Amino acid sequence: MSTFDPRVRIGSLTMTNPVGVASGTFGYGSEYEQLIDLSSLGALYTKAVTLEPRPGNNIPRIVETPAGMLNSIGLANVGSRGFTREKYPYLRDLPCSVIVNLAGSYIEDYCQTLEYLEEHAPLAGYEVNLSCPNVKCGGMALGTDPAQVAEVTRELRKRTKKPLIIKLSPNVTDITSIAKAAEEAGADAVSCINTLVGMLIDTKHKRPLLSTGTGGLSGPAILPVGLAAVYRVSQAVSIPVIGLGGIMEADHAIQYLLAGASAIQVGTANFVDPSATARILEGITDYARREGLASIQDFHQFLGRKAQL
Amino acid sequence: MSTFDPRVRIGSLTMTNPVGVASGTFGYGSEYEQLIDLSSLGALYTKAVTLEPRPGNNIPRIVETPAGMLNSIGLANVGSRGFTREKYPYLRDLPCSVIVNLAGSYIEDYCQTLEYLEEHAPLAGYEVNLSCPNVKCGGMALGTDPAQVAEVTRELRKRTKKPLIIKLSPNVTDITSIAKAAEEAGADAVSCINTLVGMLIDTKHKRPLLSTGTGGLSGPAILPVGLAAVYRVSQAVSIPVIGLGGIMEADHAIQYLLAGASAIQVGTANFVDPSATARILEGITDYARREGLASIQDFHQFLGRKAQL
Amino acid sequence: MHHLHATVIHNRPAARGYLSLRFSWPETSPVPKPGQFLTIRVSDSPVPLLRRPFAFSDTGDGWAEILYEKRGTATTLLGGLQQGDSLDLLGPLGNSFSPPREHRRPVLIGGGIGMGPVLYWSRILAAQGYRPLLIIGARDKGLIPDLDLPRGIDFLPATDDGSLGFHGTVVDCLVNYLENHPEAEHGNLELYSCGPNPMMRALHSWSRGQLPPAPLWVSMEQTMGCAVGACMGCVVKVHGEKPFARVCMEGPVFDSSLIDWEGVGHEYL
Amino acid sequence: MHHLHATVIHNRPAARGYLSLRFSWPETSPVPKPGQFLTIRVSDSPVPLLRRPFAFSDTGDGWAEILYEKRGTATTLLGGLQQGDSLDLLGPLGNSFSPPREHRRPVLIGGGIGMGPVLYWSRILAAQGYRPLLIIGARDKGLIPDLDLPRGIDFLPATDDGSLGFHGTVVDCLVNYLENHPEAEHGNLELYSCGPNPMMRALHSWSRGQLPPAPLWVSMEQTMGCAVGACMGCVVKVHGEKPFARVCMEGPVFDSSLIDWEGVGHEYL
Ligand SMILES: Cc1cc2nc3c(=O)[nH]c(=O)nc-3n(C[C@H](O)[C@H](O)[C@H](O)COP(=O)(O)OP(=O)(O)OC[C@H]3O[C@@H](n4cnc5c(N)ncnc54)[C@H](O)[C@@H]3O)c2cc1C
Ligand SMILES: Cc1cc2nc3c(=O)[nH]c(=O)nc-3n(C[C@H](O)[C@H](O)[C@H](O)COP(=O)(O)OP(=O)(O)OC[C@H]3O[C@@H](n4cnc5c(N)ncnc54)[C@H](O)[C@@H]3O)c2cc1C
Ligand SMILES: Cc1cc2nc3c(=O)[nH]c(=O)nc-3n(C[C@H](O)[C@H](O)[C@H](O)COP(=O)(O)O)c2cc1C
Ligand SMILES: Cc1cc2nc3c(=O)[nH]c(=O)nc-3n(C[C@H](O)[C@H](O)[C@H](O)COP(=O)(O)O)c2cc1C
Ligand code: FES
Ligand code: FES
Repeated sequence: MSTFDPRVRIGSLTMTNPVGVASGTFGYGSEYEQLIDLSSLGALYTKAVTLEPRPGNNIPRIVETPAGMLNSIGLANVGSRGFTREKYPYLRDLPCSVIVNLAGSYIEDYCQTLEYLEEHAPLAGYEVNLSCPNVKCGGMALGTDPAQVAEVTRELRKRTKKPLIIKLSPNVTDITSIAKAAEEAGADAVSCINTLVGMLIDTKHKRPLLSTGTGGLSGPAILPVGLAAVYRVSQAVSIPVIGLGGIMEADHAIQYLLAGASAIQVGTANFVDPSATARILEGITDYARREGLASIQDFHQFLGRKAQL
Repeated sequence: MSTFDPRVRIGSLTMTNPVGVASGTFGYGSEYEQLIDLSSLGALYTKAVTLEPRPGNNIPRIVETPAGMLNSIGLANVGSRGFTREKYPYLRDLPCSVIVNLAGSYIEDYCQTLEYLEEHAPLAGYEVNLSCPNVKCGGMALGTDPAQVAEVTRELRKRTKKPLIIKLSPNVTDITSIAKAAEEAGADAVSCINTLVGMLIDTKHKRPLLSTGTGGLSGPAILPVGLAAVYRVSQAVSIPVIGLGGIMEADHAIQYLLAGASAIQVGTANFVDPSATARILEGITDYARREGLASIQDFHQFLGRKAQL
Repeated sequence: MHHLHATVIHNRPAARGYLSLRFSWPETSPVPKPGQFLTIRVSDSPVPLLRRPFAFSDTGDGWAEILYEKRGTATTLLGGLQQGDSLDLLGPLGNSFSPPREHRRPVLIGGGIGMGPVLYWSRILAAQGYRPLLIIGARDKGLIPDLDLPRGIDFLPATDDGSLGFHGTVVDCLVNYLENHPEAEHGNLELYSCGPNPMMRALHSWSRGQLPPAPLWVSMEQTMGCAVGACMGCVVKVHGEKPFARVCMEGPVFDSSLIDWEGVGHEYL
Repeated sequence: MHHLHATVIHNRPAARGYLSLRFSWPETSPVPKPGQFLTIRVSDSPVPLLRRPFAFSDTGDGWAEILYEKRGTATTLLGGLQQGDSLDLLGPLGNSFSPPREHRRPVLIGGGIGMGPVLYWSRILAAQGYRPLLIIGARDKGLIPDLDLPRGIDFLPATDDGSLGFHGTVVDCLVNYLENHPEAEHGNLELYSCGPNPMMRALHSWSRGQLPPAPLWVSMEQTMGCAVGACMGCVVKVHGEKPFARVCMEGPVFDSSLIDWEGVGHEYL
């Protein structure tokens, strides 16, 4: 059994290990403090923070699908000031890297939110959610156009030296063009994937099962879609790729690392098994030792990841 | 219990009922003749036919995913001449509508294949697969660009009066723009969705589980994605929409009809349960009678399908 | 809140379509309070994926119990569990019923699978010396379990077809009771309810129409993602400065006047 | 080929990790031939999704049997079946072993889960008056079932660790047998094999090196979609004008010289 260094560098930040928890599935950490050891997380990505508070979408907001779930939470959050007041004091003291997930409708929103948080609630870095399929205005279009992705990235880059991670939507024709736009505009990493657009219909009541009609599909059903995205993006950019989508088991996470990811996020699986992250980290570590992989980079030699800088 | 007319009109063709079998999952019919009553099918969509024979991709070509499967068959088929010689005599005499699924790499291929079949192997209509994710050259780009979709549709429209169905890929940013392009260029219907790009990795051997790396994801896992696509497309075009993706049960098919589809196709479910089509047709009929829906159009009143011509 | 693996003690029919599942509950875990719930991961397979929430219907020495209805995939799988099988549980979750104020008389009204928590609450209240009135509504008598209730509970079944107890809805049953028991004045009651939204809504409307209106506590349901307050999935519409409240955190028990009954909509119950 | 619902007659351990599943097989369905297979839908759930293929290992009056290994999701679920349970089957599928030509002596070589079809074939051959030589290879003796073979079969187990029978591979076992039985000349044999690809490939290479080479039939495996020839999913690389042949239609039994052994690759066996 060889030794394995699980650390991951994203921009100026070193995460203690590659296993993070995905935005929107882990609240602001406190919700899970009784269930898992938060210091074992490589990173905690908060629920999206928007400039102003948002109530979120109407109910119902969740429905199960074959091996997955649809959600239309709709960025329900307390807003940047509420975040600073209510969530920041707790998050600041957490023994793991905390990345704030930013959302908004216009580029301006993102900039203002980031500026506000840089000043009032500085944490380890930012993940920029340009791709939430559950918000009508702006959000969707933003993340699907390379030029706009480049612009928002450039603007945010001007405003922070902290790790800036652009979160990619799978609901695009060519995810690699978006990833490249983010890289060229100065992103430190990209994360993919966000949820797929999906829908289910209640045939009894003849209406969608989500109040918003369509929603975001997550969970094991999308594992192959996330892997294909990470594989392609990893061959297109040389900044780190953070992989997610459907990870339930260590084997899934290892697939992402082999596909080119430098770190992974566990989303829906937190709902199903709150101890998923611990299990997954242990599985990755065992695998690396067994296979003689000394670092996360070593996972990338098999499937031709574009060389990292 | 009211009466229900299950017939569906696509262009000049009347299908006896809305339940068809999806291209690539039902061969050329003969493979299933011992298992189901082919006269009970609304339509049989053949495996893709290309101008020249194609061997298909290397093995392995199939792998199971959570509630789905990936395939990279790669348009393996006997070509237009082989089709005419070996498959046509059987298909011609079948007691159900037979739609030939056309594939190729360039617009020219599609035109030549259609011309050849119009002359030598005339069947009920054509479904144009512009969107197979398993063919490297051309195919992918073709189906993702509205201008090219319009062009291929226009060219094929010139060459046939038979129903022309454009099959849409879900791997695009805006499926409605593709559907509209097809409609404006003269398509009689669109069918959606084809498979999603997906991948799985064999962590033991550190390589993709499909020879081609990525492949096409089908099965229940993609049900919500297909439904969202059909719902959106149905609100964008007024030609009939044929829905597919993950249909295993009558309830799934009914969801598609409510979402705006005029007919549906059963794909992967044929592998799982060869009698799925019969079960599904029965379920649709029972539902229509119970709910007092007299025709397929009646399914469209609840979720705001764009009015049909 | 603990994530634990319990062992099935029994899993047996309680009424038509209802089963009672009793399982070990460790001393080291907090004792579940009436109104609280747990979530169960019913299988290791990705289908069904999400944990399913169930309210506690009773607890005892080293055990706890839920009463559930076979409805879909997960509850059908639950129905197959046998003594000795292992159960993946998360709980106790959510808030709980609070004792009646000012020595009001507790009136507990349950319908369908909402029976569990009010049964549990009636036992606890009886043990604390209250004399709860317990009304359980159902379509017919086959849907009302044989309840081995302790003394001190006034139990009134109400069936839609009159096959057991009062012939009519739970609201009519309560009205009828009050008419026949003039001493039990509305102003002296505290109402607790769990059941289908339409039932609780009817109870709320009726209760608001009384003078003075008695406090009514309702235990709400909503499809859940995390059940620990993280996902914002399980909300119900409420009056007040925030438009939504989470069933898993602020609930499941709410003051009925907080609930926006127009916005409850979703008739999954 | 029928789609039918059979009933489990027994499902019991046959060796370490192997089980034998016997089920009803209707008179009205074609009698499965050695080499043929069926597919089973192991659950109604979407996970596992695809039907799983298994070769017949025996048949009898109103029943048929498979021998299987618990490998993953589907086979683990199969392991839970009990007498009286219902089975969703599709079969018999594929081609079958053909009798030896020119009175050649049949030599049957099985390894791992490839045992099933050669066992069945050996019984049929013995019943037809042949004297098959049956070689079963395994890592150790725990992996070789107790075979209740009829008379007329020369059975040679071969284990990697020598814990039962010949100490070595099935090829070495065969070579050794031929050395000790000069009357059994290579030119007078017809070989049939089912097992891991590397084993069959080694057998093929060895056999091609003999003069004259004996015919070798191999039963191939490949992940299947439809199992009825429709999806083109289950192909193997072959020599000849078409580059691929379907295991479910042109196979599973192939003339080993038709197989492109370089292209078999995939080590899932
Ligand atoms: C706080 C709370 C307490 C509950 N207590 C009980 C109880 O004591 N006994 C009992 O029988 N049931 C209870 N339920 C409801 C129970 O969770 C559902 O019956 C169960 O999840 C259905 O799962 P299924 O797979 O069998 O059905 P499904 O096939 O998933 O669905 C059947 C119906 O149940 C609803 N449902 C599905 N998932 C959920 C979910 N996660 N949360 C709520 N509803 C859902 C669906 O909308 C659907 O109409 C409670 C729910 C909540 C939120
Ligand atoms: C013609 C044929 C005959 C077979 N006969 C037998 C038999 O007699 N006894 C027996 O134990 N097994 C037999 N197999 C293999 C058997 O189908 C697999 O072991 C089974 O599908 C594994 O399912 P699982 O869900 O338990 O494993 P999984 O978790 O799906 O996978 C375990 C392994 O089995 C392989 N596998 C998965 N699905 C298939 C599939 N559809 N076809 C082939 N391999 C697959 C995978 O590559 C993987 O390495 C046969 C396969 C074929 C093609
Ligand atoms: C309930 C829920 C809420 C989510 N909210 C957010 C969010 O606020 N911001 C964001 O970037 N992604 C959000 N996501 C997407 C997840 O972070 C993740 O990208 C997606 O769920 C895929 O991963 P999974 O399959 O592991 O869940 C949310 C997902 C779920 C299920
Ligand atoms: C094995 C396989 C082969 C396929 N081949 C074709 C094809 O040749 N042409 C085509 O248009 N679609 C093809 N498809 C896509 C299906 O027709 C269908 O669009 C897709 O599988 C989604 O439906 P499903 O989830 O019901 O299977 C194929 C699908 C599978 C699984
Ligand atoms: S279920 Fe996630 S917040 Fe309540
Ligand atoms: S499994 Fe479909 S062709 Fe063989």
